[in-house]
Amino acid sequence: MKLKALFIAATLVLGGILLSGLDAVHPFGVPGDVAMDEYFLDHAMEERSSENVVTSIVFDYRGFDTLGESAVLFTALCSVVMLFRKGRK
Amino acid sequence: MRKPLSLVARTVCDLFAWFLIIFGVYVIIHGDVTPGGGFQGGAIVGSFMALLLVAHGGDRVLEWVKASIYWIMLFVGLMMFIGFGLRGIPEGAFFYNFLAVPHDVAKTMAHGLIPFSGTIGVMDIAVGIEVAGGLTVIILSMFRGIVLHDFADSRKETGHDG
Amino acid sequence: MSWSVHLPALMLAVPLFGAFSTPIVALGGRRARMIWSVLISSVLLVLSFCLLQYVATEGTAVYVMGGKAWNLTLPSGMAYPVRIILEVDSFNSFIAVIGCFASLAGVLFGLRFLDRFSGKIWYSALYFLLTAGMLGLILTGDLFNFFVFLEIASVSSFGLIAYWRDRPESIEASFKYMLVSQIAAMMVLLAIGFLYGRYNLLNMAAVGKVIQFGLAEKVALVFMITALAMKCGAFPMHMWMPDAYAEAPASVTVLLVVVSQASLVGLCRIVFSVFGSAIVGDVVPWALITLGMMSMFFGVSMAVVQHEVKRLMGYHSVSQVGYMLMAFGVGLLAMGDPRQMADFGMTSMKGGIFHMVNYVTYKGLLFLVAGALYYVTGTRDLDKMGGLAKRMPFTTFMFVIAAAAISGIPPFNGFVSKLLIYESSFAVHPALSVVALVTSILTLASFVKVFQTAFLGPEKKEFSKVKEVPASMVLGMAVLTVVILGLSLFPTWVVSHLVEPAATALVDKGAYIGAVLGGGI
Amino acid sequence: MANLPFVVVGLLFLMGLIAIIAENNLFKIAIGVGVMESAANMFLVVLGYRLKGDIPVKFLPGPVDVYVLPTPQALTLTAIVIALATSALMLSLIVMLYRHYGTLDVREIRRLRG
Repeated sequence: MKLKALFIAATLVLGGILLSGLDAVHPFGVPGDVAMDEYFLDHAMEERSSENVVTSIVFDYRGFDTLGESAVLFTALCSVVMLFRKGRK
Repeated sequence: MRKPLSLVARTVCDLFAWFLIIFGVYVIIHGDVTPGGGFQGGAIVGSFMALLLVAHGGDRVLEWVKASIYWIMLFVGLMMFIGFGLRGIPEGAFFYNFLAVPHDVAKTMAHGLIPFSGTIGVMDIAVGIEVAGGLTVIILSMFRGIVLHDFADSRKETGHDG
Repeated sequence: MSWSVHLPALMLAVPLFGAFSTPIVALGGRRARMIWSVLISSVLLVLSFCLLQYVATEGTAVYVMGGKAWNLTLPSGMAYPVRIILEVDSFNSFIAVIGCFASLAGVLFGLRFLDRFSGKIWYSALYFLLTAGMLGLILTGDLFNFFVFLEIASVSSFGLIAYWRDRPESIEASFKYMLVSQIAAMMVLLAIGFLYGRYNLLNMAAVGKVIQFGLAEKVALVFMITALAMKCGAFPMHMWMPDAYAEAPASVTVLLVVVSQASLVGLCRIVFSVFGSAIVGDVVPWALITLGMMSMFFGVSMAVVQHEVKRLMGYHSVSQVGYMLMAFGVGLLAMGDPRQMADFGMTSMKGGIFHMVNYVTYKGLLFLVAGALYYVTGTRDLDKMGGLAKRMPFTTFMFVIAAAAISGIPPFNGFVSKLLIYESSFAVHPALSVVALVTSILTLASFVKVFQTAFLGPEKKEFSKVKEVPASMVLGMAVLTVVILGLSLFPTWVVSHLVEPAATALVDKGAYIGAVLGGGI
Repeated sequence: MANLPFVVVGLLFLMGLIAIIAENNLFKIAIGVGVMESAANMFLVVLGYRLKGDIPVKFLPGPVDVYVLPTPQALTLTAIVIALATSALMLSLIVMLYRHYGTLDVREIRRLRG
């Protein structure tokens, strides 16, 4: 029981650090620098002629993340199928 | 979990499930034009199998469904996706969008025509197929895992010391 | 010249493509699957050697994913990169080569090791995804991409630890590791969110250039260090490591060792290349040093009392990770002024990097030997084993090399890197090197105990019919033994040609940024 | 309280973390992990908001001058699929743990291992 209390205390300390840091990022609704996102908003239509800027980021500007992401999905699939395999094969 | 629901639920589910797929495919295909995309559309199509499992009870669905279709969908989607990625290497870097219509050409096209957005649209559909097949396979094997609880023979694999 | 330009991308595309196509190739039967997995891991090893050679000649290799040209880091009219950039300097490529060696050893060992079990198609698919995740962790230069590959490596290791699903312990070990790993991954995501919120940049080099040490960056650093220390099994959250390493099949544990080192590489990359000189004050270095010392001491003190072979080696892993954390803490401490840096900072960085490489080789070999014992005797408990030396000559020979290397006996590579760490930590404070020496002696004591009980001693009657492990398993172990001997017989060449440039590349933040942003700071 | 959303994200993350540690039932731990993951996703989305910003799709009717930042939404898309994958695997492990130990209580499972 003592270990669990220790862990909860550690979590509260971590939470305090987190909350203090969260205020310091930037006031809500007013992001500091927006250079990268302005580039995406301006050039998504012009270079890649796709209206949905988010999709153009997901599949073209940061397409390698999406490859990693479908790899994560494939990993979870292989693990689940391996976990529930029929046994003797 | 394995007993089918009442007649009303089953008929409503039969009717609704197919419209679900149509909506899912719409979201996948219009990924680069309207908010949506491969993953969201694939998840919608993936929920088709979950709906059937709940409504019709597991045993009848497991006999009815052929899992190989979803495995083929999974691998077709994956291979298309990584294939288009690798196909970009000769032109530019690894994930280069070699099919995109450059802006000056897009201007000359007839007004109102949405120019082809290159590999974004194609990868969108590939990921949609892959996620739809993958989620269905996950749901089916998790369901088979719960049912597996009762298979007596496969409980213990030989070869363990424990 | 043209194809070797795409090396960083191929290093990640080949394992991912191999993993996606393994179930398709496996339709052709058991032999097709085996040939395919050996082919993929050997191609990967060759690619990593070419990458090492390419980086040695061309300097830091930068690869832009999806750009018109592979080196077009800055799109027109932008001061900072927009796409995902893989950045490989001599530090990354050296660790990637060792990672590919461990992956090849695990594949060769796993061919016959899992004969009695089913589900080997998914096992080999997950194995290559774990390799891809490990290589992605090492090679990437983008913060969010680092998180994605951290997740690939974690999810595939959950599945692989739970491979023997009929053993209750392995399912529980996998679940315990999953909890710790998910908390760590979400803390990494929060830290990346902090850095993105402040600077709207996701590229490590670009963030490294504009970073000031404000409150949000401090919190991001705290979160990143605690999360990655959790992932590589440092002291406070190390409970999952002995369980996960003991319950997973031996050929998976070899890769788990490398994945924990890959998250340590990520920790170094963020501490040295992103924060680097921005860290003011002694709090962070001393935190790393105390973390390392506690891991060292508690790890080895728990290890001496263990009875199970693999749990004993799991606790040794915790203490060995402590060595590296201490070495990098000392390096960071000396980062401030160049005189201290030249005096002991560089030696501790060289010691840390060389020890990271040695740790992967001999710890992987130890786990393979434990797997061979399990394959032959069917049990992991030391008390039941005895007198196996006569029947298993190759395995005994390799165990002696690995045990000598881990306890730092002079001719072997473990001694070289530990000596570098003793020297540098002594200059900071004598107590550090005393703790390191005590840990090394306790390691030696526990491995002599393992050697005496398992290999020497009277011949047990139930193990009379025991014969040597199949050839492919011995070949798998031989790969790692050759690497250990290679590192031990030519220490001066290895330190001057491989470890020295790696240490300078890691410490020199300006070169790291210059490679991406072009033209230095 | 200009950035109230950030405080909400912090509290949600803390609740998830405490749920993981303090709970004894396996399913509640899985829910705690899910809450923590959605808190991290929400943190990314909240970072990208701009006052009176519109969704970043270009051909929308009506005049639009300020767009919401698109990159956090792309990152959140990836993080959501990762959260899906980990929760699928976690629930499968819980099914297997229940099959082996017959209980969902973490205390029983830890005591059996000793």
